[in-house]
Amino acid sequence: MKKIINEPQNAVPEMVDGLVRAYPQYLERIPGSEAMVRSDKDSMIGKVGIVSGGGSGHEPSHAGFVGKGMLSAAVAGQVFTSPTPDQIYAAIKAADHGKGVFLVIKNYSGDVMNFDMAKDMAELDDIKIKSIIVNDDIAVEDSLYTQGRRGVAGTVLMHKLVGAAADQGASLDEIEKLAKAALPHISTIAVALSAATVPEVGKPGFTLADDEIEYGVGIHSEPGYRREKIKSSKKLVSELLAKINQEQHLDPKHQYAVLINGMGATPLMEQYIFSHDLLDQLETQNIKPVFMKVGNYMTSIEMAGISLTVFELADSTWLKYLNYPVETIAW
Amino acid sequence: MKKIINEPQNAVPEMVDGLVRAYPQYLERIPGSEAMVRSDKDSMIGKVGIVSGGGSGHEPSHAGFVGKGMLSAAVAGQVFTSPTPDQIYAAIKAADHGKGVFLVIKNYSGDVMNFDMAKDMAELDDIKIKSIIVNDDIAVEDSLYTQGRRGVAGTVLMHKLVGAAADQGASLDEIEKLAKAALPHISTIAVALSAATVPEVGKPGFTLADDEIEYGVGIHSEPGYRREKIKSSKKLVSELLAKINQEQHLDPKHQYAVLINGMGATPLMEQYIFSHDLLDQLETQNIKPVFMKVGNYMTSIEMAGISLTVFELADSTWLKYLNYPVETIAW
Amino acid sequence: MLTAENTQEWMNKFYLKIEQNKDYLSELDTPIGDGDHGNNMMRGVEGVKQGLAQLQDPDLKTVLKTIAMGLISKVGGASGPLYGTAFLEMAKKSSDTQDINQLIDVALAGIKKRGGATEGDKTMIDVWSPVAQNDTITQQVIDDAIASTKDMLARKGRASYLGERSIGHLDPGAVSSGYLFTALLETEGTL
Amino acid sequence: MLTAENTQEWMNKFYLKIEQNKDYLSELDTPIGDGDHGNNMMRGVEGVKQGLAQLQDPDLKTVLKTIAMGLISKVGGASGPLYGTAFLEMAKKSSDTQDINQLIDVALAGIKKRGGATEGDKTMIDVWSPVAQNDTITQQVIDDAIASTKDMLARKGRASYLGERSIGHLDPGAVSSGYLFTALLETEGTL
Ligand SMILES: Nc1ncnc2c1ncn2[C@@H]1O[C@H](COP(=O)(O)OP(=O)(O)O)[C@@H](O)[C@H]1O
Ligand SMILES: Nc1ncnc2c1ncn2[C@@H]1O[C@H](COP(=O)(O)OP(=O)(O)O)[C@@H](O)[C@H]1O
Ligand SMILES: [Mg+2]
Ligand SMILES: [Mg+2]
Ligand SMILES: [Mg+2]
Ligand SMILES: [Mg+2]
Repeated sequence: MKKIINEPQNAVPEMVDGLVRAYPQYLERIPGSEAMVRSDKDSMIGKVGIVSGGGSGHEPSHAGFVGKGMLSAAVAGQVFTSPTPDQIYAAIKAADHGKGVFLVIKNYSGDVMNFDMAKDMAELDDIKIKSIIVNDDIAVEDSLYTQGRRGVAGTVLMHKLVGAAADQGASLDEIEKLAKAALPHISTIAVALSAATVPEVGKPGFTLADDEIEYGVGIHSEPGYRREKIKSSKKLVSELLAKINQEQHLDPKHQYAVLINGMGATPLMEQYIFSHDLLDQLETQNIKPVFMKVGNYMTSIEMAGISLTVFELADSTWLKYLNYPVETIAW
Repeated sequence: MKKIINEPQNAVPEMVDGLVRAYPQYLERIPGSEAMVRSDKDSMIGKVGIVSGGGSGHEPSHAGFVGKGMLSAAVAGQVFTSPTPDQIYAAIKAADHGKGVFLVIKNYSGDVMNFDMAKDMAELDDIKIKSIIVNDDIAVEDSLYTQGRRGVAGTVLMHKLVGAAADQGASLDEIEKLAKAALPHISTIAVALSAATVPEVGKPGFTLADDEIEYGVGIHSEPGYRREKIKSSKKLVSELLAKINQEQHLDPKHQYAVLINGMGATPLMEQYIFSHDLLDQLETQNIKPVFMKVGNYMTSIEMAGISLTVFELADSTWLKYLNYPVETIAW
Repeated sequence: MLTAENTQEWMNKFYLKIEQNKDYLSELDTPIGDGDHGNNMMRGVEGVKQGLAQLQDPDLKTVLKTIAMGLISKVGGASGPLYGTAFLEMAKKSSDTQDINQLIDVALAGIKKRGGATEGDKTMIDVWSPVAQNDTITQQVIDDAIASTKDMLARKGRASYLGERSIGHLDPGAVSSGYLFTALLETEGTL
Repeated sequence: MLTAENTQEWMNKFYLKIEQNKDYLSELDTPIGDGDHGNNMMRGVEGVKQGLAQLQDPDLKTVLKTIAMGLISKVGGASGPLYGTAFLEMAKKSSDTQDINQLIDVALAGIKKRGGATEGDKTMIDVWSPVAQNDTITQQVIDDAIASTKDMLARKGRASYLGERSIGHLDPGAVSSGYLFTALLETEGTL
């Protein structure tokens, strides 16, 4: 393991400290916790609070999206480990300004349970809580009898939507409705070229040969659906886009937003080349995205790879929410 | 070499294409070239144009900084290779709106000569040209008899300064004065954990053992000043900060801006930990930066490592320029 | 019968087992999870230790609640809320009874409710449930229960993402639960 | 004496040498540069080839200018402007003389002016200059000139960042310039 760190077990508190001190104009650490709240408190008054978070290792998620127009607070758990209820509860308290708090949770058993316990604690304080469980990763078959699909990069688009709505004064119920309506239209699928190493573990979560890739890997080194020899960018795009098409049946009559997300170690050069091939192939389906982002938004520490998120803008307000101006470190 | 690319020789044109098509609201490709100009043309009218560029592989530099308040146009050469004069000339033409064009050049023989030839071409069209040659990398001893110091991450701060001044209507002479005044106050020093692989070369520019790092490496795999076993983040900060102190003699009476720059494959987690240690150590010198950025701004493809830029804000307007709002993909 | 004293002894023994097997638990969590179960549990037993050290002459309920809070606020992940809920339920029930079998029953019910999993889903439940069903806990019962998770297909937790490929690996939470019950067995005067 | 015809032949031979040694040039550029000299020169000779193919019955000046433009617009890096300037200066001078020695003299002057380097700085100049100084170009002169760069300490170009450590490596631009002059030697009727 070759990393710019000190003691592995201090990675998260030191990271949070380095982040809030570098960006005091955006973030404030909630004392005694690894949770961060918006510094610009005035921008939260009279509005529903939006709280997200999860394990660390996905930077700039989630704290990088805290700021006017997006998240009110974010909680950073241990690396790849859901934060504990007391930390989430602290974030909820800091984000609440009387209009209730909306939680954006990724669908992992740990996150779901810890956020649930935090919700119970907050409700004892009479804070109104609603939530959405994001499960955009189409790599794994969905089923009622299993954990279901994972929450991955599409979560960032969810943050953007509900953050914009909250900033414009939407009520807690309206925000829940928006989140529920948008969720089934967000699909993500990834390809990994190399794995991430959790500092406290010291070795990579899986190993790929020098010429191997794996489709469908999750953001915590969860296994994907197929291993193959490395392919050209064009062929990677074909594979991932075919999966998206199976799920969403992309249609030129609809409008789409696209997020190309680098997993951490993949340079922008490769992400832009992937963008080129994606736009070419979408063009053959007569589709031209109306909104696009390319960069590192939901990473997996230093994993190399890319995820592709396609979001069908079934409601015309959603594009407005995506384009709504925000003041954050990383959007 | 494991990269998301197609034919290596097409990496740059495909990358430029994928970038401008993803971000049409910011960028337009200048036909027949790998140069890009601001889409929001109105914002350039009546103002000095700012043109930068260099070899590709430093994304989001330079096109990521094209937009209102920052660069007017950027030129993307082959990977790690200065762009050719005709391309730079095309960018100058697109950026010129009668008030002249200011060139931000990094101090490499190739860049200096190609920009020089482009300048000659543009002057034949009666376009007024001034320029600054950025040489912020303090890893290499400066000398009149050599190439001198390299231009690295501090270049991005130079873009920000001159871009803000231009947007506020500064004249070409004023911009040159500003750039010349700021330049000696910008110092950068890097540490590498692994090297970059140029797609057309297919193997890394240098090799470091699993536990080795190298101080002072440039952004094109140029060698640094010392190789050592990997150290803790605290110790890396001590080493780099000592170099900066040797150069700038940091003084609590002065104000400083700091840029912590990821070289491409180094995750934000490590950059934030580095930020934590840097701020701790600056504190022992009674220094608290008044402006900070942490992230991937001037990368070296997928090199792992970090550079530290310290900019002494000797003139009070410089902080205002750094904080001046911009509309770009990556600032 | 659980008492404030033997419960603290139980936790000391559990601490040592987790400390000793931290890396092994994380290794078990690598092929079918995310490799953190050992670190998660280690933070948890550290939290419990610190919490218990601050108590002066506590009653059983306070001990159990302190264990629960230590686990809930330090473990995180999936196992934190589950272990935490287990001890929280035991704390509640300890006003009525100190009988270990009855306490394990309510703990198991809490785990099932919190995580929505059931027997055969390849989770810690597949150790808690056989232990709860047997009137006398033996090392054999524990070992068999742990071993039984190997051939199961995971339907809850991270391992479920693997589908068929989860078969052939022990469940890390089952193994750490095994340590908990072995520690209990080794604690004098508990059963 | 250079003519439109033999200059095109010269470029064909230069093309083949670069094509054959592309990887070698990039390898030379790796320890003391950025590993791209072979690719840079390959793009350049491709550009020259394409430019020349479009000419119909050109005169020498047009041929030299086309070579210059091909190099300037395709090579980039440090070597592009330098090789480009060399041929641009030759093109200008070709109105006065077709004598190869005089043309190389002006080319060398152009390289020096453009890059600010001089003899002994471990650059292509250390091949151009001995070739210019000798009335008759021989393979020996070329080879000696190339070899001489090995022990030099680089003072210009990327290699200069290495200081002392640049010693012991051939300069890639000197080697590619060697190919240019060997190609010239092999071109009938040039000398
Ligand atoms: N829904 C659930 N019900 C019961 N136990 C579960 C559930 N989900 C996960 N587990 C248990 O938690 C263990 C994993 O814990 P841990 O690795 O600490 O958390 P995470 O999976 O969040 O990384 C699994 O081995 C399994 O025994
Ligand atoms: N100032 C200079 N004057 C003369 N030759 C130079 C100068 N700078 C560099 N060179 C030559 O250019 C060669 C490197 O060319 P190349 O690798 O194509 O460009 P870059 O250094 O920009 O990557 C060097 O080997 C050297 O011969
Ligand atoms: Mg985990
Ligand atoms: Mg180069
Ligand atoms: Mg785990
Ligand atoms: Mg080179």
